[in-house]
Amino acid sequence: MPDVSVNGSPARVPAGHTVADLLRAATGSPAPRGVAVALNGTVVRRADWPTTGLSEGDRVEVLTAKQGG
Amino acid sequence: MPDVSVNGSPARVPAGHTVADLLRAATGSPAPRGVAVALNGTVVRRADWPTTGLSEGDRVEVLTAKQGG
Amino acid sequence: MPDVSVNGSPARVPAGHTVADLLRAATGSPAPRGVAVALNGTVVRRADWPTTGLSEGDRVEVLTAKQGG
Amino acid sequence: MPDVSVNGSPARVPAGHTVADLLRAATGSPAPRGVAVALNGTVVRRADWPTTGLSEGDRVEVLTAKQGG
Amino acid sequence: MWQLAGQQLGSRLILGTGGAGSPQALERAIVASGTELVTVALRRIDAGGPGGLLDVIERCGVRVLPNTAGCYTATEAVKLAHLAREAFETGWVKLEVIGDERTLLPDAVELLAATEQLVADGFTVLPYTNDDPVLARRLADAGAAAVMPAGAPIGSGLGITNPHHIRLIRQSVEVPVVLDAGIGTASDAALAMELGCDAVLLASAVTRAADPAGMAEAMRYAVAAGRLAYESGRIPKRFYALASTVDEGRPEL
Amino acid sequence: MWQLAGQQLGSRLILGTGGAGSPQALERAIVASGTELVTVALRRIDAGGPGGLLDVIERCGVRVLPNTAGCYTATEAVKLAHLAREAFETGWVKLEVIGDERTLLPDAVELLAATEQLVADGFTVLPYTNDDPVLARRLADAGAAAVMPAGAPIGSGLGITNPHHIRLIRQSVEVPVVLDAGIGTASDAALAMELGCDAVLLASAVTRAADPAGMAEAMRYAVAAGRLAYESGRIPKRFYALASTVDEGRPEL
Amino acid sequence: MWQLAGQQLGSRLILGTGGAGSPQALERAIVASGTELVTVALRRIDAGGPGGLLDVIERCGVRVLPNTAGCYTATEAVKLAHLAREAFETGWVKLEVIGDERTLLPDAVELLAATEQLVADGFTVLPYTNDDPVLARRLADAGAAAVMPAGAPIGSGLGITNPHHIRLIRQSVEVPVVLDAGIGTASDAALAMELGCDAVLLASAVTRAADPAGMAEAMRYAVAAGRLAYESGRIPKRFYALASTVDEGRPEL
Amino acid sequence: MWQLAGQQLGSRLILGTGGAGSPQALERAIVASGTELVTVALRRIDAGGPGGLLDVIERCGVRVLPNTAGCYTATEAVKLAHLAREAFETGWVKLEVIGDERTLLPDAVELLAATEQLVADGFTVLPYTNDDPVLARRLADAGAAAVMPAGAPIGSGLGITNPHHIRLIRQSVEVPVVLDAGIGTASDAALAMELGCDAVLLASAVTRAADPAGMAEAMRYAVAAGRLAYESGRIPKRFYALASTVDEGRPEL
Repeated sequence: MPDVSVNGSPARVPAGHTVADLLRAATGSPAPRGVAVALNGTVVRRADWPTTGLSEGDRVEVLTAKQGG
Repeated sequence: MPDVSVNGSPARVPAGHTVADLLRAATGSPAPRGVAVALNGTVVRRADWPTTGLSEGDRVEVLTAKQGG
Repeated sequence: MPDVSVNGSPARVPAGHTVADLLRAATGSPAPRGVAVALNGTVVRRADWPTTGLSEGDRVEVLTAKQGG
Repeated sequence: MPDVSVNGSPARVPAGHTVADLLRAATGSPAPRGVAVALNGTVVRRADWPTTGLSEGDRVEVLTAKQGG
Repeated sequence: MWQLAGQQLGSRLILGTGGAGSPQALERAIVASGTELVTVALRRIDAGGPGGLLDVIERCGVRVLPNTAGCYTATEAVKLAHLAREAFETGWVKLEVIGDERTLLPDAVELLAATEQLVADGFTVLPYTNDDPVLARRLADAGAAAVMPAGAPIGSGLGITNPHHIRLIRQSVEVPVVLDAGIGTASDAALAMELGCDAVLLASAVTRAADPAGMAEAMRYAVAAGRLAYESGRIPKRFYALASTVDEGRPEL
Repeated sequence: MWQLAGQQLGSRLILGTGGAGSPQALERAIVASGTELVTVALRRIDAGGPGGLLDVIERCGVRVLPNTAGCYTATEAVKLAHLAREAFETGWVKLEVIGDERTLLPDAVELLAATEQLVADGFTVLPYTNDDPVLARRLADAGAAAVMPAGAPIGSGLGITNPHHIRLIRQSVEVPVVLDAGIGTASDAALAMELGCDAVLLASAVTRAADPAGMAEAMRYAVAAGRLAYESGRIPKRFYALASTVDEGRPEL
Repeated sequence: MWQLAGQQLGSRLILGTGGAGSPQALERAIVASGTELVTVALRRIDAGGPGGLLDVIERCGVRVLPNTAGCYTATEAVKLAHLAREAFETGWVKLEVIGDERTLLPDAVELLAATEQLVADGFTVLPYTNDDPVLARRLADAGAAAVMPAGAPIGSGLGITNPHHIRLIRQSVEVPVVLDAGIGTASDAALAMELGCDAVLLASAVTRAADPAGMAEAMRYAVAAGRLAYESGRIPKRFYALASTVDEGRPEL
Repeated sequence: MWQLAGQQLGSRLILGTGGAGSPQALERAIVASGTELVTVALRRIDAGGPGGLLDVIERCGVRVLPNTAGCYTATEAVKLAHLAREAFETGWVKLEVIGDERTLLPDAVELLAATEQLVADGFTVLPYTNDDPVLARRLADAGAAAVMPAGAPIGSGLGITNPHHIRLIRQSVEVPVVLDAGIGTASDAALAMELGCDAVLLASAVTRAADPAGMAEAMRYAVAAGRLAYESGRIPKRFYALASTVDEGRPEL
């Protein structure tokens, strides 16, 4: 049960949890449209979401479109 | 045969000549559309054209629409 | 004892009172520098101040320099 | 007798000629006021003018004040 | 839609016909501009008759607004207005009484006198005036159906040299304010509308452009744009920036 | 029609989505503006999921241009651009690298560095820049697909504070010039186009107006007007007047 | 040195006395300004007598120019001018006939009528006018000794809202042109002189500044600077740069 | 008095020597300007020796500020600065690194690099910069002793094309701000000071005027006027008028 940070907040995820798992929990879909994910500051390609596991101390950013100029 | 001035140029018109006669000679119509007539500096109403005679020394201005700002 | 108006305020002056008398009462001098007088809306020349009497109902304006742009 | 370039023009100088010698020939003084010298693109300090010799192929720039904004 | 002297008008652009290179170019410009009202001058008839200007205007289905261009006195202008009424069967007149041939700016005293006379004679008087708010109010008080201040000298293309005065005029009168003269390009026309003008009158900017029909269309859009902006409540001016993108939710990368 | 990075676009207006009061207001503004391209930011997802912004954009049938708003270094901006490419499946990016939080003006050095990196990474880079013609040319030389100079600070509504520099930028680069930031009202947008810009990008002027949809329509017309005026060859500016009505044929009254 | 109505004057600055916080502050400002001519109003005398304003002016050794501030008709203004002549033993008058209390701009018709009357009465008439070149010429034709156009409304500090009209006025009359009203700061006064004005008249800009004496000195220098610049033949404006340092002789480093 | 890099200076005018028609004209201009600091370029010596420019400067008793005009890279500019230090025995340098030969505007990236290097080499660096507030702050952060933004391209005489940016620069840095380049006439220089600049640097405006000494004196007064105005607290701008003459006590006539 690694401790990670998701969008700046601490979270505990099951061992073996992937990015896709995280997204499913957060949005209902393992590959939501209009979403990007950074793991420790680096983009994780959409294709790699199902296979990218989360480890202790990982910083995950899950981003989507907001109004902007 | 009075001597008159039409639009600044001297002209001789038959005795008894009216404004309407003058217009017919100049434009083909005794009451052309879009035309106004001044006799000695004063407007002659359209209705009075057939009955307004020209006298020696009269200054007639026959005016129509030109491009203007 | 005619009733007059001086600068918009009612005043009663002695009979025979002149503009010069009025000025002496108001300013201490019968011919103060930098002052002009209007009687019923018309200027009274400085030279005429001693001889211009006030009558019932006269409107007197006594003016001087004020700051102005 | 090395061949050098002085301010972009070819020049032949005596063997052992120094920057100071060059300046004397050019300006009448071995250390003229308001003058700077670059040898092959690098400034030569004033103190080093008498001891800096010129070699074959050297590019010398002798500069002074001109009107400038 | 706006009202000028009781007439409903869809377009807020009034087009002067002067300066056009040919009747064809003029017709294309009138159509492209979307205008419903065009000015004409009254001049001596040519040998060939009344000429085709009225035909062009009729084909375009627009109204005629005669002007008194070239008059330097109230007396002249009043006479010319009466002649125009006779020629075009309209009591509307764009009243010009010029005071100076270099600037073609109006003469305030003569303009006011002519306005008073023509109002008394039953005309719908639309005076071409300068940008003096006091004169504008006096013209309106005298019965002018609108006031039409110059943004800059006729044909100069300098735009609106004193926007502050145009704003003051807008506040000084109840009647429509028509920016007349000086417009050079589309942003000038849009600005006029943003200052609160009800309409724009222009001629040279279109007729003397390299492509009159193209510029006429530009002016059509510019007037619409300026009016919409005026009505839509623009943002205030700020010295510093105000972010359009919120900072909240910015990731740590 | 114009081309931006090989794409045909009908509208020369790019709309920023920031500042809108509600998705409904935004949608009405997008439709009224006629735009085909809107900017969006990338921010942390809310509890409820991706939210409806992309739905709005999809309904409007317009393209998405992600920005890197809020980044102060090239490194940050480059990372955010990569994330945006992943999220929106587009290689286009409005590159913002801010140098000062009060003015939100870009940092020239960081902006150029980020442009170079993103071009190398295969992006279509549209940098938000200041109005320096030299920097504009260096951005273009570095491979930017357009340059997008600020007319004034973001959200300030000050318009184009230095039209001379915008003209110089237009002459300095071959790529499209998009006036980005500072627009307050319709005449500002028309002026931008008259200075030779290929398009205008604005957000606050529309989204924060009292009536966003009305102002969006105003901007649509303003951009069209300014472009038409630019193409139609405006009249020269003259110190004196030039009569639009000929004097010839003036009657003696 | 310049001439106004036959009088030699060294200073091209005319100072209005209105708005000063105290006689002391006024006196310091008059001295610091270097002016030789100050305006005063005529108002009802207070209980205490004529008051010290004339004493201040006398101590400063400057001439008095009475105004007709507050008059709305030619009749009133003419009467007040006659009273001023009697009070101050001068035939000079700054003629003000106001047309609107919000803008305090003059009424063209009344102003011209009053000018004609006062010239007939032997006055040296210096009318405060608007920036209409046609009215300026008519005032000069009527015998005004100078024309004094407003740059902007009195006390507004907006500067010269229409430099083009000031230039046109300078060309329209032979008499001196004095920029009167609207000046806010030193560069406004310098600009007035660069436009060809012979002098500047201002009050509020000095008397209501935080430091009136400091601003008076600023205006003294500004007027001198602007006149010198006008006489010294400024460089033309160029779209591009022109190097001030020659390229010739640049080293290869 | 003000301080530049620890030096007290009485005059806030820095004069460029480029463009003068003759040494005599230059000398008269230097004297008339009241400056205490003049710029010079470094160029290849002529056959006849160092020439008389330094003699002129010495006779005038003013300090020398060498520039790096004509350099397009940081490397070149750094070398030239070192040569200038050797020639003129001063560590002060007006740092120019040009980015474009048409506008002669600086290259932001190269300018910052050169500033960093020269500061490290112990110079007192006075960079000629553009009007970007962000770059100004970065130059100051890098150790520049002042920032010297262009008002407009060198020699263009366009004045201050973006006063808003000059104000922003004044707020962005602690070091002195010297308006450098673009000044055309006296009111431009006064405006620069009113915007908060500590000094003005100009060459062409004086040296290429019809009467250089007259224009130099104009600039002397203009800079003094603008500074005094800045310090004296100008009146606010108002939309309407504010009477300078009180209404109270107005007579009934």
